[in-house]
Amino acid sequence: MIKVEAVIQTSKLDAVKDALHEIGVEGMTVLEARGHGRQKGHTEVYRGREYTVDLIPKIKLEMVLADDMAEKAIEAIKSAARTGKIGDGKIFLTKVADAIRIRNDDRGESAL
Amino acid sequence: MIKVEAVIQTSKLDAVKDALHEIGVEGMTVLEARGHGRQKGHTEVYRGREYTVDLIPKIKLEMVLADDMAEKAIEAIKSAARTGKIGDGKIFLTKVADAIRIRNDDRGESAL
Amino acid sequence: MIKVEAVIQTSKLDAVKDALHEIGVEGMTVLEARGHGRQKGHTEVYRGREYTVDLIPKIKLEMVLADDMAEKAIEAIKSAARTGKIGDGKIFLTKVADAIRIRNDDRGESAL
Amino acid sequence: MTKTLIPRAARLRGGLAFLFLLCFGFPLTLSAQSQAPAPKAESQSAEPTARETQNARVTALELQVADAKSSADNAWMLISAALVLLMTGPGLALFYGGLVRKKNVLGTMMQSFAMMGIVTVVWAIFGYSLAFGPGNAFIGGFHHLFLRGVGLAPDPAYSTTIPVETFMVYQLMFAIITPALITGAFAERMKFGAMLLFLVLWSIFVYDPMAHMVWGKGGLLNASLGGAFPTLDFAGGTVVHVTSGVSALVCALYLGKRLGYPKIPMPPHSVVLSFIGACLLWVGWFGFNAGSALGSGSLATSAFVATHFGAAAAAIGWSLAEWIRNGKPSALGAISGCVAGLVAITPAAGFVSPMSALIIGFIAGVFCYWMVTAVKSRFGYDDSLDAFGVHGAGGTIGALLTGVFASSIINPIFKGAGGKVFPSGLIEGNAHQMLNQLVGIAIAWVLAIVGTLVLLFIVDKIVGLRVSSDHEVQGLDLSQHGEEGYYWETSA
Amino acid sequence: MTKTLIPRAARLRGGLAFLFLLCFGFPLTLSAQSQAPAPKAESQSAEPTARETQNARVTALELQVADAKSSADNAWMLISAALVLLMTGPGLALFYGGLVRKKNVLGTMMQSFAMMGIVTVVWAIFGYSLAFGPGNAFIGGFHHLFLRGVGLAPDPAYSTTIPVETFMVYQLMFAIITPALITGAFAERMKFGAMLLFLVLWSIFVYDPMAHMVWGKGGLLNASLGGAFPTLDFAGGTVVHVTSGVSALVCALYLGKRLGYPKIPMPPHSVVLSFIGACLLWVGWFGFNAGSALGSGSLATSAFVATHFGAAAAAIGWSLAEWIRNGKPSALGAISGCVAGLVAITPAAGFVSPMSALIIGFIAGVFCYWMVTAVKSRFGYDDSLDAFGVHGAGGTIGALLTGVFASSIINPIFKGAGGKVFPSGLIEGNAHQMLNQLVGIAIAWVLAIVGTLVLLFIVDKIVGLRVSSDHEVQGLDLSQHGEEGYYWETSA
Amino acid sequence: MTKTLIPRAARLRGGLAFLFLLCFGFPLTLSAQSQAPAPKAESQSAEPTARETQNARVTALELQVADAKSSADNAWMLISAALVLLMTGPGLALFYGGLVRKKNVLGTMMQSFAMMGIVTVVWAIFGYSLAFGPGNAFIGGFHHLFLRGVGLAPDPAYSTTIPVETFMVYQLMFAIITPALITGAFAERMKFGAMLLFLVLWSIFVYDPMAHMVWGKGGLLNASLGGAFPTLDFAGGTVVHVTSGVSALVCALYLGKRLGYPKIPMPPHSVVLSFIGACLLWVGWFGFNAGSALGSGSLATSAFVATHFGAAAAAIGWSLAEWIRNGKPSALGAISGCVAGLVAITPAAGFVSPMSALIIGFIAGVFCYWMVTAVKSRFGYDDSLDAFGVHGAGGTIGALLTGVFASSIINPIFKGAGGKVFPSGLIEGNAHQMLNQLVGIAIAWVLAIVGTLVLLFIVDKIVGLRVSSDHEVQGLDLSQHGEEGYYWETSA
Ligand SMILES: Nc1ncnc2c1ncn2[C@@H]1O[C@H](COP(=O)(O)OP(=O)(O)O)[C@@H](O)[C@H]1O
Ligand SMILES: Nc1ncnc2c1ncn2[C@@H]1O[C@H](COP(=O)(O)OP(=O)(O)O)[C@@H](O)[C@H]1O
Ligand SMILES: Nc1ncnc2c1ncn2[C@@H]1O[C@H](COP(=O)(O)OP(=O)(O)O)[C@@H](O)[C@H]1O
Repeated sequence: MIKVEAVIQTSKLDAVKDALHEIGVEGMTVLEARGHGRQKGHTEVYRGREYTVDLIPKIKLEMVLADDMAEKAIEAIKSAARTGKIGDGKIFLTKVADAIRIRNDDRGESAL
Repeated sequence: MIKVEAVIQTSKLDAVKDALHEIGVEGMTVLEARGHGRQKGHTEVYRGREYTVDLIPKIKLEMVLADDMAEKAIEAIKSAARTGKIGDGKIFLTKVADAIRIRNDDRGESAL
Repeated sequence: MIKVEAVIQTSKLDAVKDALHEIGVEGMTVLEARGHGRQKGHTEVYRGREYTVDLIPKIKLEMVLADDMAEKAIEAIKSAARTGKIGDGKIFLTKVADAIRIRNDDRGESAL
Repeated sequence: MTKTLIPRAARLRGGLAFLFLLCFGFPLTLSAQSQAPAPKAESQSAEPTARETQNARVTALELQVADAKSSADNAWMLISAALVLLMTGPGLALFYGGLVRKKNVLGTMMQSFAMMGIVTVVWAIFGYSLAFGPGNAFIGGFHHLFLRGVGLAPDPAYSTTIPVETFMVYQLMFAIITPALITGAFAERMKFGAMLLFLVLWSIFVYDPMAHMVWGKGGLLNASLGGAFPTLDFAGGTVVHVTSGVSALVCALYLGKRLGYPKIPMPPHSVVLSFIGACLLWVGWFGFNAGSALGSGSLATSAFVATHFGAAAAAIGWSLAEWIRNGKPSALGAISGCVAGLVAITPAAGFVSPMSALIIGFIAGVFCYWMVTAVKSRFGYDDSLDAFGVHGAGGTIGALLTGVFASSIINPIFKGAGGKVFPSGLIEGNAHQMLNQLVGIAIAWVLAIVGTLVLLFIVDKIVGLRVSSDHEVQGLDLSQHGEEGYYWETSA
Repeated sequence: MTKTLIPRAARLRGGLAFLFLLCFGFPLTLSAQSQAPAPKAESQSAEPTARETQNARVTALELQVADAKSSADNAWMLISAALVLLMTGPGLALFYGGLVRKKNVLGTMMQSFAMMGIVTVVWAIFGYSLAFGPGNAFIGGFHHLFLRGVGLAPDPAYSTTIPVETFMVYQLMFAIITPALITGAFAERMKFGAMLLFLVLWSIFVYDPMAHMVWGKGGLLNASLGGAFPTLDFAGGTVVHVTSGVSALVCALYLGKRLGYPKIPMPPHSVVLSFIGACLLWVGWFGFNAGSALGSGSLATSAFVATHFGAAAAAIGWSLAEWIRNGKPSALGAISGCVAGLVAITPAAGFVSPMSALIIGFIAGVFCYWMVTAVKSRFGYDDSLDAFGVHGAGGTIGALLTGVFASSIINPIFKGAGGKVFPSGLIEGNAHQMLNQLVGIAIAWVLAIVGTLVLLFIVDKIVGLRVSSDHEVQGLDLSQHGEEGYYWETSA
Repeated sequence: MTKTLIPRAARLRGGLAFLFLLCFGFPLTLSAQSQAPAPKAESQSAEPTARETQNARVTALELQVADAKSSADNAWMLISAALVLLMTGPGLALFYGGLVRKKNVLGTMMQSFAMMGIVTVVWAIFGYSLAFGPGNAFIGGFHHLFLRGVGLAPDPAYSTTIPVETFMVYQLMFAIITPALITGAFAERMKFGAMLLFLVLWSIFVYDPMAHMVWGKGGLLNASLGGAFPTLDFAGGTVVHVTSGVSALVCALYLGKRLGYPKIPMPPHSVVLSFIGACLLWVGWFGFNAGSALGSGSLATSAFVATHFGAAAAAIGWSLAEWIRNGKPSALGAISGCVAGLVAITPAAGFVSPMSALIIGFIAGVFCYWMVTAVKSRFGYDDSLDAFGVHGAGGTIGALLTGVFASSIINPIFKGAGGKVFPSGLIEGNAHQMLNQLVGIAIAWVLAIVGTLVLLFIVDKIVGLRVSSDHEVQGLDLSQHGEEGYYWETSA
């Protein structure tokens, strides 16, 4: 099994979710995050004091998939999340040793 | 070392924490998350506009453990977090290459 | 590629970010977290009812790096995040199978 | 005639219909008000002699003076009514809303807001009539059904200077907040529909009689209109706080604890909201207490000062107690203290001196702190937001201390033949008054306990009181109202 | 003279300069006020005979009575003015601010707040003069430029008891909130600069004329000063709500939908904030409606009671409709309902009986619910915060129902020779009044539509109305104001 | 007698005991109030002749008129007092609370709230007596200890129409907010206990004398009661804002910067809260300034209008400056501007024309913007929430401009023999007044600097001013009060 972690623009969550549904990926966990990278932040001014905000709100998606689903998911995410602008985000893949469904004792791929 | 990631019902955090204490698991990191899966969401209506909320608040637990602790931890989490209803969540296992304690230079299992 | 996950004191985020910049680590994702471990929590009293808060606000940093950067990053984080007090946090290392840049189809280290 | 019309219609069409029916009721109310022209200045003068002219001028003046005085008092009473509404919404709604968990914030605020709507309609139809209309020693009648006869002339029984319609709407604001106070006891676990039904019945069967007994014409406990047991209650220590607070305790016991209480921590989701609410309560309470002078004369000043002093001293009392016991004074403690003081000074304001107000407030602050900490945990009931600990306890001690500190110099309420002023309170030598206060308190307690038990039982049978445990876990906002208090996600 | 001075200067120095110029304007305004000494009591007595002394005393009394009456009414009008300001800030700002997404909260609140600043200055320079100064049937003139002649004596055309300066500042508060109401229609997508320019022009070219027609001396629709088509509008159903609500619809159509509407869910980021705002609107509205009696006599009481009853019944109406249709009444629904009721009762308060107010409110609650749900989704325009659905619809139905329920017993507005009182509304038999109401409503609709279209077109050409799509995605707070509403991160 | 009793008792029992002691003090205060029956109407007539009857009627009328006027003014003063309390809680508490980091929100709000409690008690015991009791040119005495002699009759020195007890409680509200304003300077780093001790001492040794000098009988700077250097300060530009603002600067310098300032960004955790606070400050300020007319006559109207105009113009001034300098006007800027304008107009309201108010406000807005940006960063002190930049700077410039724009037509304060009116301000030709204004300002600055330094030194020695750096990092909410402002976690 593979864990796909994707950091995307906050405004793209709905689009990505839909894209994943279409290829049959139902299970996922979503986290609010802030990102730092090539994308420049913005400055805010409070009573003359200027702050450069270089941590930009992002959405982090995590989904554990059967190996053969990984590439499909990556494609779906890419096409749905891409705006072409710096800051579109990243996808990372990691091997997962095992998965357990808490509700029943399903293990492995059947737990996804 | 193994990283145990568990996504659970928000109301089960305290129970799971206690269960882990009992088997001697102290260190863990908790994240607020929203989950998507088999569990159906709910609908909300604002001035006649209906929204289907299919991202349900969940708690994500992360703990890195010595290999021999993993199974014990899984058992503890399962028994404490289980309600039997769809949405109870998942547990994922990943191998961890190394761990460092920031306070002192402990590395490996002694850093946990 | 290696994923470096660091859980640090909330007040150390800026320092760590700067330290990482200096060694050329730009890309990272930041998450608000709560931690549990050796560090004792505190108690709060609301109308006579006492609560022990044993989940302490922490910041979780995630960055995927080329293998040769990992050690440098660990050093930078340690020196910047260390106060010497219990609760300074941990760093975990995990192997990453692949990385994709959503904006263009960069893969692998070139995507970082 | 309307009297007979209504029930039938109600039977026929059910809850929704009655509002339209009011159409028929409304010509009556008009003709009623026609009996009530506002005082107007006039000056007739037919070929006047000097004296006649002057007579005319003086007569005109007398009307104009009455008009000016009426305008002055009316201005104060209208703003006071607005202030008392401010206490319920947003005041109390925020105070309570901040104390619950995030998932219940809207449900909790809705409970107060609903009273602003439904109690108003009930009051207009017959509530006011039951509380302040002519009747017996325990309850008014249906004389003022649909506010018939409640027009723009004063009702001398209550005030000679303001339109009785002003009095009606001012009293309505009290009728609104009183049931809302109870909601603190069953927070986070009661069905919205059941809550509505219960509190409407409660306001009819508990509040209206109590208000009539203490403030209504011929009321059993009415101190200014010669009741059998003249109880001193300037602005509602017994009528508002004892009744609601004691009923709250009954509710807490009847409904039982919240799931997981006391094991699971349930800290306030936003003391900040509660803080805003408490401050608005403090400010609004000036309308509540000083407005109860029913005019802006010096009695209003006395009540205003006592109110402020009581709140301040109680905030200090509670904070000191907390500081000594926990080593830290908390913001939640300070605001809870000020509310406790405001509750306790409510019956006393307008009867006691500023210094007495400081003492009453301080005592109430410490006493209520002890009630919501020691006593509550001792007995283990889940009075979730301490409606009893603050309002029941504070109202009771306040009513007692009113009997102790009431001063005939501040307010010569007991007069004999030839205007001879009798002492008011214990310190002045009127020990007997303590008895009257006890009678008033006792009646309030009994009425509240019995009434609440019966009504809870009935409502429980009809619709059931508690939400399902699933709904309780999910929270009232989603389960009862299908909405959420906050959307913090950045993905919108 | 000032008249000629100003424009030239303006031409010369541009926007910023004019404020300093006022220095030159200000001696004039002083001399103006010098014509207006406040009534003072005096008592002359030169070797008095008994009669003379008494004459003197009576004369003195007459002045003192006038003074007392004036103080009473003035107290009420000043607090009413404060209450109406409270409606805009924080009331409306919170009501709207809570309904938008987190990233737009400050931008939305700023739109209301900006009106508190800029409309005030415009009003002082010529706005008041255009609305309430002498002029023709459609608009006032520049007689009161720089508030010249607006001093501390009453202007009998408007009130004989309060300083006209009080009247001026009270009316200013209306001029502030009216344009602010429109902002609900173009929320989350309009440039701050464009919004400023548009609303300032709107207040000059739409609000001022409408206010003049309905309330100004010689106004076409003025019912109390003998206008050609006497329209009953006690506190601004047409002037405030129809104009702003209809203009809001035009704005929504002209600017188009928000990005992703209606596909992307855009739930309120904090119904809690909106709840606070709605409660403050309710409380403030007492100043809005009862203050429109321009004194604290019994008419103020009528208006006060009608206001409260209308709000309560409408909250129930909307909630019931929602309960029936969705199975759950929501907090957002209840507060939206109370606002709808307050809107609808605005023209009627001061003309109708309490019972009629209940009916009007209930109808308005149900009607506006239907407008913002069925109608809006049917036509699919993005009136983002329902400024039209609540204010346009509520104001229109309220103005109509005023014609139906207006009662000469509550307010004998139509008088004949020898003070003979004529019927006011339809139910009393004055069917003709419905026509006048329709005329008033029609004029408000036309003026709002035409005026708004023209002004939007102009502003669009000059500065452009909408923010770029990048800025819309980023949110108004960052793109327009360079700040964020909340910093929840723990890392600070 | 009480005088001697108190200190001993205090010595004996310490802080807590004194409240109970008041029991002994309280009979005294009663007998005091007994000297003060409220004006009542009566009509005696023993076998009357026509004339006698009329005499009686006229006499009765004279009393009734006085009563009506008193009721009118009292209504306004009571609501004004409530509005000024609203400024502190929740107004200022929210304004400041929103500007700090999340971890300090309760601690910051508590600093304001604590003043509502403790200053009230001190004021009741001797504070009022020190400020407004008879004494010398610099401070009152202990004549009114325990409010002895502060009853329900007017004190002609301050007002002939309202009970002096109303005056006392109204002034109390000023005494509460003034020290609370200072807390903005040492936000996020001062021990709660030290803050309490310091501010109580400050209110005794800095505020009370200053209030006495400017407003008290025989005060050195009292313009209406013939002080040596008549300083025009209608509502507290020097007494409230200069003293608190300058003391704030001293505190900021004495305590030093917050950890990490200015390196670490410390943005406001919720501009939304600050926005609510600012709006409530604006509304409450009407009570602050217009209430300072001590009645609801036309002078109140003048002050009310000036207040509103000053706030509006200043919001525009600050926003324009920001717009020009940063390219964007911010919500925080707009609300800061309105507060700056309210501060600057405080001494001027009631002396200046509406147009002058616009000018004063605009200048203050721009000036304060420059102070909190350019000047502050130039010198690098950490006046965390700009208590000095807004109140110190705004109060000073306001006091100066009062001397410039004060107009004898708005308020003929300087009168000669036979009521001849002398010019008030510079523009009217009274250049000398600028000198008096400077004297007043200078005294306020010196008193504030010296007093604050001494008191900080003492308190620092006794309990220490700053929290430990661990506590500062943890935040005041947890370290000082053992609670948190928000619980957003879903796991509850
Ligand atoms: N090496 C990395 N490790 C973890 N997260 C990263 C890394 N690089 C980028 N990110 C995440 O991806 C987001 C977008 O990256 P950025 O470099 O700004 O744009 P792009 O992905 O288009 O090059 C960042 O905000 C951050 O959250
Ligand atoms: N494949 C997955 N990868 C990551 N998280 C998942 C995955 N499947 C489910 N989850 C998480 O587990 C939660 C519960 O899963 P769900 O399918 O709803 O119920 P159950 O686990 O009982 O089958 C989801 O809300 C989501 O947060
Ligand atoms: N085994 C673990 N797995 C995941 N996170 C951990 C683990 N142990 C500690 N942490 C995180 O590190 C933080 C600090 O750990 P703690 O034991 O309190 O102090 P220290 O790291 O100095 O020993 C914790 O709050 C928690 O967030």
